[in-house]
Amino acid sequence: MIRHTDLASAIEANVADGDTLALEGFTHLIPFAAGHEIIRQGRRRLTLIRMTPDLIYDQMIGMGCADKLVFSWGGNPGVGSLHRFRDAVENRWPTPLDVEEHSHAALANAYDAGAAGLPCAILRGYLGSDLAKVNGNIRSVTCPFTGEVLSAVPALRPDVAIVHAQRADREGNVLIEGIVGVQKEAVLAAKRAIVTVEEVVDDLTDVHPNATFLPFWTVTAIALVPGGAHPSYAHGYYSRDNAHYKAWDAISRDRDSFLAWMKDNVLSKRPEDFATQAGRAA
Amino acid sequence: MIRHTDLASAIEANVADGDTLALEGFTHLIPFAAGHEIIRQGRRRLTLIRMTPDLIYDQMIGMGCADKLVFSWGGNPGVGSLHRFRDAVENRWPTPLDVEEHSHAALANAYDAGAAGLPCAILRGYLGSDLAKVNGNIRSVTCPFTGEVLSAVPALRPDVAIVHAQRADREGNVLIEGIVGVQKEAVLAAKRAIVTVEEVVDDLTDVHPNATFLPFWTVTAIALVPGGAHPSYAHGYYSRDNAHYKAWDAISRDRDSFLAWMKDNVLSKRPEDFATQAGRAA
Amino acid sequence: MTDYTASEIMTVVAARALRDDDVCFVGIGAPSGAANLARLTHAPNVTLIYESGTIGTRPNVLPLSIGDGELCETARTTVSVPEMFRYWLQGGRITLGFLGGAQIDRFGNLNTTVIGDYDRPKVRLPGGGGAPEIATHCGRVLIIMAQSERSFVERLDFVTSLGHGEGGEHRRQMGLHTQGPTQVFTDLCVMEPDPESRELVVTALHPGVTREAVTERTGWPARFAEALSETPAPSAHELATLRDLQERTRRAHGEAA
Amino acid sequence: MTDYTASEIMTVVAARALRDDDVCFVGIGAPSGAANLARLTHAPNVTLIYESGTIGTRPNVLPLSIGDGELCETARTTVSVPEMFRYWLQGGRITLGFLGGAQIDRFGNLNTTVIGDYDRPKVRLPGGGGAPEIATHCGRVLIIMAQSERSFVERLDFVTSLGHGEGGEHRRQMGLHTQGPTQVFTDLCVMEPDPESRELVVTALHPGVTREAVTERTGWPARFAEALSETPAPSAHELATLRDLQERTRRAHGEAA
Repeated sequence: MIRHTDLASAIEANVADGDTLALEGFTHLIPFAAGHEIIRQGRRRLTLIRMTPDLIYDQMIGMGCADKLVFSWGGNPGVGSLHRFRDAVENRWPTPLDVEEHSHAALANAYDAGAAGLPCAILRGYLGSDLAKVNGNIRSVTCPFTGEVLSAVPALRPDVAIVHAQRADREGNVLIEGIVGVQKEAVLAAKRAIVTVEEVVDDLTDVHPNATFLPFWTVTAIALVPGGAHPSYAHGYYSRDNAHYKAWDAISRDRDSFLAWMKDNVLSKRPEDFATQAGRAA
Repeated sequence: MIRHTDLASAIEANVADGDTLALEGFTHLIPFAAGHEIIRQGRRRLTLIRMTPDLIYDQMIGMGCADKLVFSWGGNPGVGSLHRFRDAVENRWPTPLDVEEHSHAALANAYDAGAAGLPCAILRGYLGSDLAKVNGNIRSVTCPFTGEVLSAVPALRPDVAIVHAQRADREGNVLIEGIVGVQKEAVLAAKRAIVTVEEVVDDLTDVHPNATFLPFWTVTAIALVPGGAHPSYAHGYYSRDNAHYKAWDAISRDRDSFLAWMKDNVLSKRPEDFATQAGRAA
Repeated sequence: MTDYTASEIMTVVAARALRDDDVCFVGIGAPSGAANLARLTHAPNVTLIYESGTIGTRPNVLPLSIGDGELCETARTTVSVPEMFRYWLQGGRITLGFLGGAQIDRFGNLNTTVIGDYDRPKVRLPGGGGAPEIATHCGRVLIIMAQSERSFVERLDFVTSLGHGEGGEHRRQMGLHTQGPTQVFTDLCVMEPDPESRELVVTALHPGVTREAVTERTGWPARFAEALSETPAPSAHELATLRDLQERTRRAHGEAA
Repeated sequence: MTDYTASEIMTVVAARALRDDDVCFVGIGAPSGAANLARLTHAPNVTLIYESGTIGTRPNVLPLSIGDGELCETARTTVSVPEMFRYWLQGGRITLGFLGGAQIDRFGNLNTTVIGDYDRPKVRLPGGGGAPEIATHCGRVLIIMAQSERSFVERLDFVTSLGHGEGGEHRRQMGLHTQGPTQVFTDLCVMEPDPESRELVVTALHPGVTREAVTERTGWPARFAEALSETPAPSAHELATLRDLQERTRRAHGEAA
């Protein structure tokens, strides 16, 4: 298998209509370039999993890629609503969107269980919350030692996990530093994993022994996409574009302005354009 | 509370007869100095938890500190038996020893569950093994989604966790690097935590963002004991004394030679002697 | 220096409730402002934790998101998100949680999920995020919400996060040993649960606020404590520190455009 | 160069069973020697994992323990022990496990717990350690054990780790999708499970070893494959590499005194 490839080939080879996808990155290292490539390739009927759908899933939902969303917090952080997500749930535009809604704790545990090869996760969760009433995937188990009733959620096992990372080496090992989120869990829980990176280096021998590290044999494809997390950010490379997150509120509020923005900034662009967008030299 | 203290005071204030203790460190960073101090202070009827009892618990068991051992692998790594452990189980010398025996996977999960505030851990474990027949703390739960029967073990919640670490700062934050084992889990699962360290530094601001780090408010007492892991080792400070591990086989095989060695090397020594033993300047 | 906004006094008064030895799980928005104001004034040693995994963070500007780079760069350590929710929150290591919501009821239960019916909502809100478990696992919970009849409601459309449930010993009966909401800070007043019924009672009015104003903006029959006090106005130091922080924040977020 | 010990040929033949793309969970002792010999000869890219959390380690000398500093210093990364057992082993990321034991039965089940009765054992052995889950979660399992009638027994005193259970489709019926023991390497021969019954069958004799010698040192009626072959003797390169490794190891462990 060719591990190092270009982003378009990586998506084409690994993401099919109807797949279950997890594009992860908890505020940090959100794989925007990969999401845009999926939109350009016109994937449909995807089940999208993300703790925080963020702008990337707002865009994919608004462009009609998804028919189901598994999530735990669907807002524009510090700004307000995700208008495309709301429009899909409230008005079924551009297409109806099923939602499976959890808490952060439950989804984090569900990724952990997926990585750990378990069928489900148990947690002290959802106590007194109505979420368990509207989500059939929130069940319970009884502790065989104390009799305590714990919440249970199914392990997440996406077909494809997609993450953005700081660096990969030639062999295909990947390094993630800073806010590491649930990326390791998402990759290890998934059948296939695509990683976009800021940089490819000769080797990764000089890193901290306990850094978050994905060995080459856990990764299906790696694509070099400098700036590929913009308007999210890459610790050590570029900062979060908070102004863009604020601007998204107005862009996305209206269907036409959203579609116009997507045409200019996604459909007619290429992965290489992210380097400029992130304020870095191409 | 005085967080920085000397080892004798830390043990005296935090370890009582009958307590449940976890001295952890997976081959690396085993808190030998703390174990020796517990022996010198004559603690009795302890329940000792460790994945690998190693020489430290062989010594504590042989000196009559414990009446129960919770463990998963009780050998001298790469050498053979732990003779004092065997003598206690096979011949009840110097006192009978209850054992609660698990696999590594189960104990690692049990520490994890303890740190995570859960009453039990679930794992795909013990399949086809007789261990579940002789240990009433190996039970099962059924996954409410797939119907799969999973093993369950109770979470570990020691009264005291004791670990050795490379560095602490004045405020009491602790850094562990290299083979990090289950130390973070043991500390977070325990009611009280004692940490011995190679070095106390002004601050720990220059460390990797994702290094294993225990904030000061998770630690009860810190004692500076250079060399305090010898004959185990401290990554970046000194190596494992493999020759001593080999020599232990002959020392410990016989009750009298064991007692003589303990008298000369533990009962009549002080924590300060570890610096020399570890081959470092005092 | 009595010239302050309703939002400023809400933040300042909430900040005062943090203790120097608290380990605080901070949410974005008003909670983040209040928590950092506390750190910059009377609680310099408070440990601030954001759900992105950053522990002991000391941001120079307020983050826009829960995971801005500033949080990691100034943190003592950063752990993975599963570890944050498993070892630190569920593990009982957090003394104080901060929550807000679109709707609150008289027992401090919160709705951040939907307005209207869940399956065909009038307004789809962001959802629970960390809140359902923050509400049950933190030692105590502070709530910050601007007050209106629309948000302080007789009955929630959806219970996202537990407050005192149906009141009384309800939390205890569910097996919880944490305190739940101990104070609600609004732009008008401070409310605290009655020790027995756990119904929220107004214990302090902000300077110049009348009982009538509070009653009018409360969707249930507002109750007032017998010993109703007046909130001490923000001090010059509190206000200056808050405004400096917000001004630094505005500049930082604007510049990133 | 036909001058080698029984232990050497056991290690060399086991080493040959590792593939360059294997991810191998290595135990201390003979497995560690065999796995590193493979890495230093035909499988330079093999990933070696030790249960201490070290992933992709390339030790210059053999570790005495599962967690010598050498392992971490030469590893690509080191994870916590819970992560090792949860994400990597139970997560199904390990293609190959190496086990040994005090007793083995004809279906490759292993005892490393006790000789005699569990509650009043004649010999208290070290116990299971990682083995019970290595046996079930690795893609396939190799077993290395010096052969004797005392260790290759009709009936185990205690089943610590599952091999093929009671044989046939037993593993599959338990819900396992991993292969279990695929080869047993002894100082006399190589055994492999019969494809149907899963009983261990001798498929190759080491040079100079007779069927009678194997039968004598097997506690059950030993079976031999129809196409019984002779193990190719260790090559000069294999032996020299193994001896260099062991000599470096002896020097390193001695010096630490």
